[in-house]
Amino acid sequence: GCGDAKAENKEASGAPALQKVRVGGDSAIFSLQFRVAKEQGIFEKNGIDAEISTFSFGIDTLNAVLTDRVDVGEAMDYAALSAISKGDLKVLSLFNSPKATSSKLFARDGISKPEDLVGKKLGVQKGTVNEYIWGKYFETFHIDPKAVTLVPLQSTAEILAAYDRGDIQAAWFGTAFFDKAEKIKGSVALNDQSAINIRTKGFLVAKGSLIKDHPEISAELNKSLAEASQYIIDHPEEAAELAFKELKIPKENALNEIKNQWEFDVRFKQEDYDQLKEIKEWSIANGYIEQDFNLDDKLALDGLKEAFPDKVDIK
Amino acid sequence: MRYVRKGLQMGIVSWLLFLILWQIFAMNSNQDYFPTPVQTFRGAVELIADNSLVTYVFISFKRVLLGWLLGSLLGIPAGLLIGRFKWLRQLVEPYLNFFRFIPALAFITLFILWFGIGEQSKVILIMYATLFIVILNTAAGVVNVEDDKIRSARSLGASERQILIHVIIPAVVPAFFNGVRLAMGNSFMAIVGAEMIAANEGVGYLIWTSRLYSKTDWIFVGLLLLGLMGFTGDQLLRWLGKTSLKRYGIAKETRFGR
Amino acid sequence: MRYVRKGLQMGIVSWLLFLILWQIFAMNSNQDYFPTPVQTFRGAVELIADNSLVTYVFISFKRVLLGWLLGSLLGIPAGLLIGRFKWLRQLVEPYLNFFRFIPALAFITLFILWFGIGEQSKVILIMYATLFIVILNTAAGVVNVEDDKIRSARSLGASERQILIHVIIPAVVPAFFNGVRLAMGNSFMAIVGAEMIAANEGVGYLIWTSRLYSKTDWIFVGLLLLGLMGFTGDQLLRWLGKTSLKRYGIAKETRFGR
Amino acid sequence: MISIRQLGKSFQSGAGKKAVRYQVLKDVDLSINKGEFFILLGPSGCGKSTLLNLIAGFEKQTEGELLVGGEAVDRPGKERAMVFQHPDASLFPWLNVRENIEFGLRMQGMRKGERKAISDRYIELAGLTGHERKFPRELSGGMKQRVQIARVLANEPDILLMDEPLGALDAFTRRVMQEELVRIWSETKKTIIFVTHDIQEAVLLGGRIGIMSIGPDSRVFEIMDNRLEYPRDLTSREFNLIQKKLQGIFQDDLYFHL
Amino acid sequence: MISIRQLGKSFQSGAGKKAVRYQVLKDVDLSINKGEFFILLGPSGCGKSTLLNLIAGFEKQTEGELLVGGEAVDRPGKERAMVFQHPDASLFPWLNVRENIEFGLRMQGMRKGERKAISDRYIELAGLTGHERKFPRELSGGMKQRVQIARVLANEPDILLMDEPLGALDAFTRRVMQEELVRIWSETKKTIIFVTHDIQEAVLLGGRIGIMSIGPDSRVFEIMDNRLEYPRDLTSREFNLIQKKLQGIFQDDLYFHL
Ligand SMILES: Nc1ncnc2c1ncn2[C@@H]1O[C@H](COP(=O)(O)OP(=O)(O)OP(=O)(O)O)[C@@H](O)[C@H]1O
Ligand SMILES: Nc1ncnc2c1ncn2[C@@H]1O[C@H](COP(=O)(O)OP(=O)(O)OP(=O)(O)O)[C@@H](O)[C@H]1O
Ligand SMILES: [Mg+2]
Ligand SMILES: [Mg+2]
Repeated sequence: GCGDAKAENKEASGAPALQKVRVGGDSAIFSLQFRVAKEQGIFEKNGIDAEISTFSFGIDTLNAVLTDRVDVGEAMDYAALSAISKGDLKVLSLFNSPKATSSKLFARDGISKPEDLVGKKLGVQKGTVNEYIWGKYFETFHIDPKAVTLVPLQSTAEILAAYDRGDIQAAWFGTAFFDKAEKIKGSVALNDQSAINIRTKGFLVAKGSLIKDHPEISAELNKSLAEASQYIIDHPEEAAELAFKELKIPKENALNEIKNQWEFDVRFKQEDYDQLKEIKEWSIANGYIEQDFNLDDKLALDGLKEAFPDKVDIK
Repeated sequence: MRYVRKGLQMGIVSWLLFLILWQIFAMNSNQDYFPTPVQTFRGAVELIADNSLVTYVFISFKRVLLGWLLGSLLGIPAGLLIGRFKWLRQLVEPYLNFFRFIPALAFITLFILWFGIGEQSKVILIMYATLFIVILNTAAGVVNVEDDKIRSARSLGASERQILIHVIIPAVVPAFFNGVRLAMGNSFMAIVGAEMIAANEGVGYLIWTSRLYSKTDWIFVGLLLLGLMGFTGDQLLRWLGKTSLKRYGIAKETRFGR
Repeated sequence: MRYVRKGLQMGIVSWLLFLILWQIFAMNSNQDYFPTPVQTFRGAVELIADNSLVTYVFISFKRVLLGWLLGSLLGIPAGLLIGRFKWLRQLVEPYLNFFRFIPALAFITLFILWFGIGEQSKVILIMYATLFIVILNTAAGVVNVEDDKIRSARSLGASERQILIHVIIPAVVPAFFNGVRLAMGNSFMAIVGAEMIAANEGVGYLIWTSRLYSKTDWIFVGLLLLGLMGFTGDQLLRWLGKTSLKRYGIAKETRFGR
Repeated sequence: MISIRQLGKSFQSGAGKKAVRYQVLKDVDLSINKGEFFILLGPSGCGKSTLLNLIAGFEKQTEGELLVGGEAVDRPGKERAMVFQHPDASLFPWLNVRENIEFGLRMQGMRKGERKAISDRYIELAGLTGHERKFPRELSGGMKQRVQIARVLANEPDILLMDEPLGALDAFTRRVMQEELVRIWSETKKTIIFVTHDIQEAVLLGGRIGIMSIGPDSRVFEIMDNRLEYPRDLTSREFNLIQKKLQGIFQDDLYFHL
Repeated sequence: MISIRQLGKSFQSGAGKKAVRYQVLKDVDLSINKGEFFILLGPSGCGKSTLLNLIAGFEKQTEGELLVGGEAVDRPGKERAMVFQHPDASLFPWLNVRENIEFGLRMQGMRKGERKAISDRYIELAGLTGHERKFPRELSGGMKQRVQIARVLANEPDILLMDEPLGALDAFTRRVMQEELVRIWSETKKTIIFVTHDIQEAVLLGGRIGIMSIGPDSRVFEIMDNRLEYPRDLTSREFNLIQKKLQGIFQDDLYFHL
């Protein structure tokens, strides 16, 4: 499309040949590293001229990659898999993941153990990793998915509202919502994600052709994100300020999330691979992914390996 | 008879042309994102096979119908009163011209909070989307009733109440018929938003989830269904208007079209 | 003068009443979901402080204006032609009454696909949302031009082209003015959708992101901004109509309201 | 009954810099007694309809005083019924001929049988037999006017304001209506104010004939008494004398320089 | 020029089971030569306007043949100009008096200066001096009609179809317009078909006078030649003779049983 044409022009004219990359980020802290890397000139330093577009969810950024509207996107494992099953996408690294404690399952109306969920209404954000977490949760606690009602809602605000009213009896909330969820009468935190022994992970995904034509981009991107991670850890206040400025995330929420919810770390380990594989299997088994594919074909870890040899360990 | 047949032919011509253009267009695009009529048809068959298509259409139609009906039933008397009483008009008009620009979509969170995640909030959302356009059209109709009609009714001894019932209402029928038809368009706009709320079923839900999973053919099925439902509803409404409201001059309003 | 003053008073009364009702209502609700006017005001101040509020309003308004203008510029001539030529009407009408029920919102994914994630797809989405209502109103206006006017123009020696320019267009001005006003409402419905999916600026985005973090006061700021922008745009349009299109009978159209 | 003193009426045409004021009536002095058959005679455009509208309370004078039954007229009242110069705006298009004529009776709660008896009579009188079930748009110009007259006569108001009611009728129908009017007036002693530009008609009907000067600044500059017995003989010497006298006034050059 | 054979026209009123057909015209035979001043005389509702509409090509006959200049009439043509019975629908409300009168000239591309010279003349003739800048809604009933006549006369069409054009005018204005009509006709030898219900007017103007029977099934049952020299003297013996003869026809009981 027209984006490509523009990219080439810039390439030709710029003397210090910066690589133009169109990046899609979601509108939460998940994409903070991108924003920091851009604002702090980290991308530029690594030879990348990044143009960031914002979408609602990670899955939207991958859809944009699929349709060639951006070159690079981000998504949690579950959404990432559903997208890479559809087109020529490559996973470049795991770059940001929520801590296990960052997401808690709250329940109300006297529910005190997982088994009590049977027959209840539960809030879910469809198409996001939230859907997988529930699936996994049912598996772990031997709850028949047919014995509960999953109520799809669009964003956490709606989930909270429905939960507050008692229209749903349980839902997962992120750190930003712990206070509000706790305040609701009869509401208790049942579990966090450690109970089901998974941690959702955020992956950096790029258009396959981009990596094929410009293999160096992967290393540059990963270096930038790693550097941005360090910056965020060192300067949480500034990063939160940026989150407010760029994304209109309330500053206190941003700070809270930076400190407590996210682990900014660029890597790709065996456990990460295993988890992707497991989710893939699960998605196929549950019909969320129609076409099986070879996961290894979808990985392009050379760039990461080149930048941080010790951060990649995979057979 | 000749007209009926000709009109029919014309309709068929239109749709054939449409299918052909679609096919050509789709064949020249990436079909993952722009399915051809055939692919869309296959998508529809999938959905029909597990019975969800018919259920979805039925459910969405019910919601639209209910919300639209409530909106109209509320909007018509409100519009009549607002059009009739100048002080009320002056009081209420700023709100009307303010709220009509706040789309139903922006209210989703609040509506869940106030009305829950059940049918209620969906129907109310659709009602909200139809309400303003019906009120505005009706009120404008009332304001534009020819003075001479009201004057002669009054000098023929009609009371204010009788003027409302026997002059204003009949004279306004075309205006509110028009409003109600336009409002139906808005209902369909709202159903897509409404079914993003906590819905497990419905055409809006189909489009929404298909979007998340990038099932473009299903998105297309959803779009076509919305169009078809709207088209059918509109034709029904027009037919009703033509037959039962004929003496109020609806024929003229529906003259645009077959 | 007296009327102006009185109207103004009435306007102020309306808004004061509104604020009071809001305050009472909010105080009796959970303020996490329903902030009071004061809380909303504070939220607005936060956003004004870092300049984003003004930028957002500006950006959204620009999008709405552009899309709406394009939609109107496209819709008016299309409506004129469709109204004027019966064969064209018969050919195109099925589409019109089909697509007008497929809401812009449902097209978001496809529009991003076709037109990218930049301004283009947003503006086109808004254009789409305004197009049909403008076409329909204009075409209906054309169809309803009194026969006697066209007949006398023809017997006074006007060519078909002249009839279009000197009779149909002036006679249709009130109808398309009305269409254009209604369409503005639809633009605001579309902007929220457009800015939800791919944008990091604009009032629609503000509402969306505030939802992610349940910042209800900011949601309210967004809602109020939409209302205000719409209200302002509408008043502007009405004023324009009243002053520059007076001789075409717009005054009557805008008679509903001040 | 009706007392008019120093009455004036002006219209503003255009707005802003281009505004022009037209003084239509100026210094009109007139009093009309209960039970009078008063004729307003004057050339086209002199202000006859305007004066009638003022008496009816449809418009507000800009100067002077206008009392009906001792009270200032500020709004239409059911004791004053108007037959408009153009029937199009005042007939109810959703009612057929019979229903239009029965409208006033129905408003007063008269039962169907009674209503039918009365409307039958007026339908015959107005020569509308056989057309009872036609709607106004299906009538000829003269027929519409006859419906309007029949509707008002059937209702027997205290004061009848008639604006060139018989202008559009052929000689025969006209004669029938004139006779009926005289009959009704002599039987019921209603007050009738009858506008015409036909001198013969003026002499045939009127007890007093008010002659208006050419506009602008029109006024009733002479009132002629006409004490001829009813029914009047068009061929009688006295009749022709009065007619000649009136013609003399209008042919006088002086009239054009009043 | 105009040749009418076995012409019939019926209207359907109502639909479905309640439908009634009214046969308005039946077996009308008439031919009118180029340059004739032809009068159509008949009582209200007999079908005069209907016949004129057929000749103008505004409606289609249901039976028989209607040729103008040897060709079947199937649509309005610019050689046939109509002065409508009611001017409201045919005047252009967005043009003022002068602009309305100049409309035809402007369409033919005449320059401003020339146009003004012509319109000035007709404005004076129609007694509209001083009202040039008024818009139709600001005119009296008679003034609107005068604008319509002036507009058509200024345009000098080949065939003038005039439907009771002078009915709403006072005697004086009427006389002026009649004289002007005769003058224009004698100078330019246009064909004029003039509908009236006024016998004196018929005799004053017409070369031949076609008398229509009372509807339904109306036809032109007699054509009277009138060879009097123009300008005609209302008081001459010959004039009165013809007038009497015509009156005789309408007063004859036989007429009502034709
Ligand atoms: N709304 C208006 N604005 C400006 N002028 C007006 C308006 N209404 C009426 N007039 C003017 O007032 C004058 C008198 O009009 P009116 O209708 O009373 O005349 P009339 O005596 O009834 O004439 P006719 O016999 O032709 O009906 C006219 O010159 C007309 O142009
Ligand atoms: N659309 C219609 N539907 C049914 N009947 C109609 C329609 N148009 C006209 N008519 C009937 O045709 C007859 C003749 O009407 P037309 O207007 O030609 O009369 P006219 O001679 O011009 O009378 P007038 O002198 O009152 O204008 C009337 O009886 C009328 O009711
Ligand atoms: Mg008048
Ligand atoms: Mg007629």
